[in-house]
Amino acid sequence: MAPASKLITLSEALNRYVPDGAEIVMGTSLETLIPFAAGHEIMRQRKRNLTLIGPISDILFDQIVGAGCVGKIRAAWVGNVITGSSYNFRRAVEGGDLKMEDHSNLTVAMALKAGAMGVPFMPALTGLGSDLFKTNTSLKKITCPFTGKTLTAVSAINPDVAIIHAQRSDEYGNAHFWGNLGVTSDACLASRYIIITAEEIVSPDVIESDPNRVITPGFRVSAVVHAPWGAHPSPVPGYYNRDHNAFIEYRSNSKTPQKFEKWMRDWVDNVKTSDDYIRLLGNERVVKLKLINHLLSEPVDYGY
Amino acid sequence: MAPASKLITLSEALNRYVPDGAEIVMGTSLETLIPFAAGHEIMRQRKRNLTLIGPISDILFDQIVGAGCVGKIRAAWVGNVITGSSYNFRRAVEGGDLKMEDHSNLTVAMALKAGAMGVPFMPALTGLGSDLFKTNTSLKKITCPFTGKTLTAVSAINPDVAIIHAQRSDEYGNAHFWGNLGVTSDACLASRYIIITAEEIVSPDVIESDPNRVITPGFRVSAVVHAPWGAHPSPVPGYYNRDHNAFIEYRSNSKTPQKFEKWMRDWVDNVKTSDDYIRLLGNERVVKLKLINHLLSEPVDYGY
Amino acid sequence: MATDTDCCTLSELMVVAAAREIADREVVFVGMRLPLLGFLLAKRTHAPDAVGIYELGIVRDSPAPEPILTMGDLPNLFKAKWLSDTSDVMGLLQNGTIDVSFIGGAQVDRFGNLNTSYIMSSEKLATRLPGSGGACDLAGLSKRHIIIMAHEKHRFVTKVDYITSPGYGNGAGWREKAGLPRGGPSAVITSLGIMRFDPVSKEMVLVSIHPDVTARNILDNTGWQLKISDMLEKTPVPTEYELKVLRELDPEGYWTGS
Amino acid sequence: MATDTDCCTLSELMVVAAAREIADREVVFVGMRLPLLGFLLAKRTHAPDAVGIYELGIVRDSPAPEPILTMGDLPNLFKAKWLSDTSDVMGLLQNGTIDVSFIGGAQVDRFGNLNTSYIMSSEKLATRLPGSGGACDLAGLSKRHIIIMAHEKHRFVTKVDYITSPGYGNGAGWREKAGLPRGGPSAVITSLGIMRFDPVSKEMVLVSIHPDVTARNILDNTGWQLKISDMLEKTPVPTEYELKVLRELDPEGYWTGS
Repeated sequence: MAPASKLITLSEALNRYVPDGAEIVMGTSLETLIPFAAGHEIMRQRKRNLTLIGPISDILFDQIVGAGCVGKIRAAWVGNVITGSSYNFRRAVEGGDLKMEDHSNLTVAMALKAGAMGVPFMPALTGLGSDLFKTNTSLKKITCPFTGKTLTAVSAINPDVAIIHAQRSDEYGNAHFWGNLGVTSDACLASRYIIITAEEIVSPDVIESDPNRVITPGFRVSAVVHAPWGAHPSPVPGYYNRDHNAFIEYRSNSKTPQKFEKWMRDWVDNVKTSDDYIRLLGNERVVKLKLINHLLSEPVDYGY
Repeated sequence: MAPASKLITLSEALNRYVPDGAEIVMGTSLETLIPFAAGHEIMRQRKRNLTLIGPISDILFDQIVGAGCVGKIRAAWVGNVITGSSYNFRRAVEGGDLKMEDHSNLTVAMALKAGAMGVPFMPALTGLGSDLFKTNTSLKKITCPFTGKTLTAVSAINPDVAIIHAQRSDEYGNAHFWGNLGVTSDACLASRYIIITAEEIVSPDVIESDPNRVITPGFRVSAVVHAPWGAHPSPVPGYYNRDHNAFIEYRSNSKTPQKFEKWMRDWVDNVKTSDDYIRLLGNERVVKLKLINHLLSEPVDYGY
Repeated sequence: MATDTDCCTLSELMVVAAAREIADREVVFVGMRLPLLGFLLAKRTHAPDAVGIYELGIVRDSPAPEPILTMGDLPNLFKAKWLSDTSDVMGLLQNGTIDVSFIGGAQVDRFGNLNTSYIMSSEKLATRLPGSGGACDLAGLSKRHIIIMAHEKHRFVTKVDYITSPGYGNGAGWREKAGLPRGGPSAVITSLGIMRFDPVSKEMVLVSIHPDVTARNILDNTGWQLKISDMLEKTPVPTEYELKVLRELDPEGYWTGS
Repeated sequence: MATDTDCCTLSELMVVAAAREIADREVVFVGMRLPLLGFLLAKRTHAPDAVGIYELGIVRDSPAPEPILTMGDLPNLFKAKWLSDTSDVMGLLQNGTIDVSFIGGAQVDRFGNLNTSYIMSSEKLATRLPGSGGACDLAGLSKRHIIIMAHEKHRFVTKVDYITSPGYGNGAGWREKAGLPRGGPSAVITSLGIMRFDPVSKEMVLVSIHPDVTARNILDNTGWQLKISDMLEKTPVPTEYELKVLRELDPEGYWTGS
């Protein structure tokens, strides 16, 4: 009675669960664990007319926009966390090629929580007095039935797919996720399909030794992909630090459409596997990003 | 710049943070980690006119009701999980001495989530078609501003105090909590004061080695109490199993007010400290309840 | 009246009937007491890949390693697939992920409405019961739910005193009008037989009679003129294997003893 | 125009001014870039017991063990007091637990409304900026917030093109009418000086001028007739100790270099 393995390749996972026009939530823990490898596969597959959802995305959304895959973004912030504005995104919005639904971090979190909880909206106090209401039709003002006060109602978001990069997963989709959690849990529960990309594939025993560390129930997960260094250049707690230089370099490599094209050829299209990517990074960079100061969690006992 | 310790005695904690008339949430992980020791101190201090809040309480609420401390209960279920109805509660409601606000587990969870999120209500699909609306004025029917459908609005609950039994805490209120989590996190964040009773007081190093395991931020905690066996007879993951016999015995020990009086004298009023309680339990029982089959969590690395 | 039969106790018969309501791979919101055993039995027999969800914040897809009396027992947490918040698992229920759930009842009416809160006697409160727990949530939000209870005339009433857990209200269309997104009771397993609901009128219909019980017994113990199916069956007795497993799950007969 | 002074860079001056807005024991919602450094500096100097909340889901009360460029850097997770969900920490913000927060801005108006979304030019979109992130939340829900930005005429406008993060709207009473539960900007720290808000009219008032800057410079770089306080001060330069700590926090001068 062994259940079926969900372990497939990145290419197969995105072929199967991300059709053109899909609504995808990714980058759910904000600055950490951003699924860059999966994002790059989306670019390689030349998906079209996607809707990207997330609180902030650091530079990943900018890259997918640059590849021409995106029709709409529902997010709080799109840019480069340490350098500011991002160029593909600016060009696309300013040129009228990209629809934007403007959120705040709290409204994205509430939209996904509504999706996860199976209710059509969540109330919030944020956004009042702002112009988000002008550029986001999924926000409405309502009157509280108990207090009579004005509230923001945030419409539920139920993405087609959540793409989550986790530290370790078994082949059935039970994945350990640690560090800051962002909106990851709600994003998974709100989505129809969940794709897990993981630094390591481990035995179910490892995962079962700590069920509180599991990010979403495995029976809800559709595909598991082994993707070492799959969140580079964002940091992965337990595995590697943030590669600041990659973010600084990307800024100049995306300044013009021509420069971006070259960057995409080198770092996306010419990369077929995790091994290719790690080779391209180079040993020196890889070694420099690895953890030096370790801090292991004190065990807890789940016995009886 | 060492912060002030919050470690005080159980008696002091309840004297300071639970005045007569207070609204208290407890039993937040439902069947596990129920703060019996704190509940018994409430009884010893002969608090009056309390409001008890929780999803289900197993027999703890029945005991506090029996001691005459309670004016109102806001809960989904009050009874004895393995034997059914509980007698003090029945007597009090049937005699008109106890007000009841009838919830479901989901409406309690949403009321506390609204409290935690700082919004006056949360929407839900539950309760519709039920008579909960007749015996719970904190539920109202509303129309969804996006879909036009009927929803249940659950009014926020912001208790005066959350009493949480945790496995281990440092003296500053940073506590590790594991197993099923129930409504514990939201109950803490919704409450004005938080009292942690813990099986063990540990050094901050232990807690800092695993910040994902912390149940609520320590700066929000008012008091920390060392209370070994403080959740008996409910189970504590990592420490001891459920004492089924205690629940079965309590059923007959609470059948009449006279029997309950005797039970309370023996198990509450004559017990002053954790040591008294453990002595009363007896070595044989204590040994039998301890974990035999251990399962330690696989460590994770929080380094850099 | 039904009693224990040659082969098994009445409780064993009911638990086995409950287990058979679960199909393999279904996602089951497991309640307390008899339903808990029914789920564990189904997992060990015909539904090995069923997933169990517990309102405490537990998801597991393997049986607990040791007999448990209630869902919060530590063996039920051991090697769970997910330990989380009540609101997370209630979200799974509310968003339509749960195929089937089980509810015990104190009072039920012809449309499967359940009361576990207040029993009235000439307009005055006679008995305060424990209340909903998760039952109201399960009855409203599962794709279907199954009621398990003792079959006695004072429990099977024309109209319940208080709707803790909605069934079909006053008949067809009522749930939709109330705003419930899905679901309704699909079976009532009692100490005498099994009832289902007419797909059009939503009224309870007797479909199966336990060993040594007659239709007359059941009508005498039901507070309204209970409809009887044209295809009335005998409730099949547990197989030897089912009984063997069940007795491993409840070795002391706490739940299923006579 | 202000430039780096003898003692320090302009960015260092701004970060030190930001740090001084934090009182000890306050709960601070820390933003990205300069405010992040300001918080870390305050912790290491006059506000050792301040608690930092980060929208990623981080609470910490000790400085990170190593310089960090952004809040998601792993040293900022190391020995954190709490690692949790964004909605949990946003709940702390929404329920009134946050004393002070910091926001960067691209365009601000006389009532402290901020735009980090759309810059228009003759009714057409000229520049798309990154958007709110958590800024709209912080501006709406902290007990007070502090704005940090470059002081240039095209950024200091009579009316912002888009309100990403509400200040005082069009003046007294506006926030209350909008339904905001509390808060408003308490200071604007720029590359030229420090502004606060008139307690009655809620209009921005110049209160402090950086070294080597004149009131004339500031008025010339402000798109409306900026009010000047009767008690106009000179912004105090950083102490040696503040500078020493700051240079440990940003050793390569990524944020605070000239």
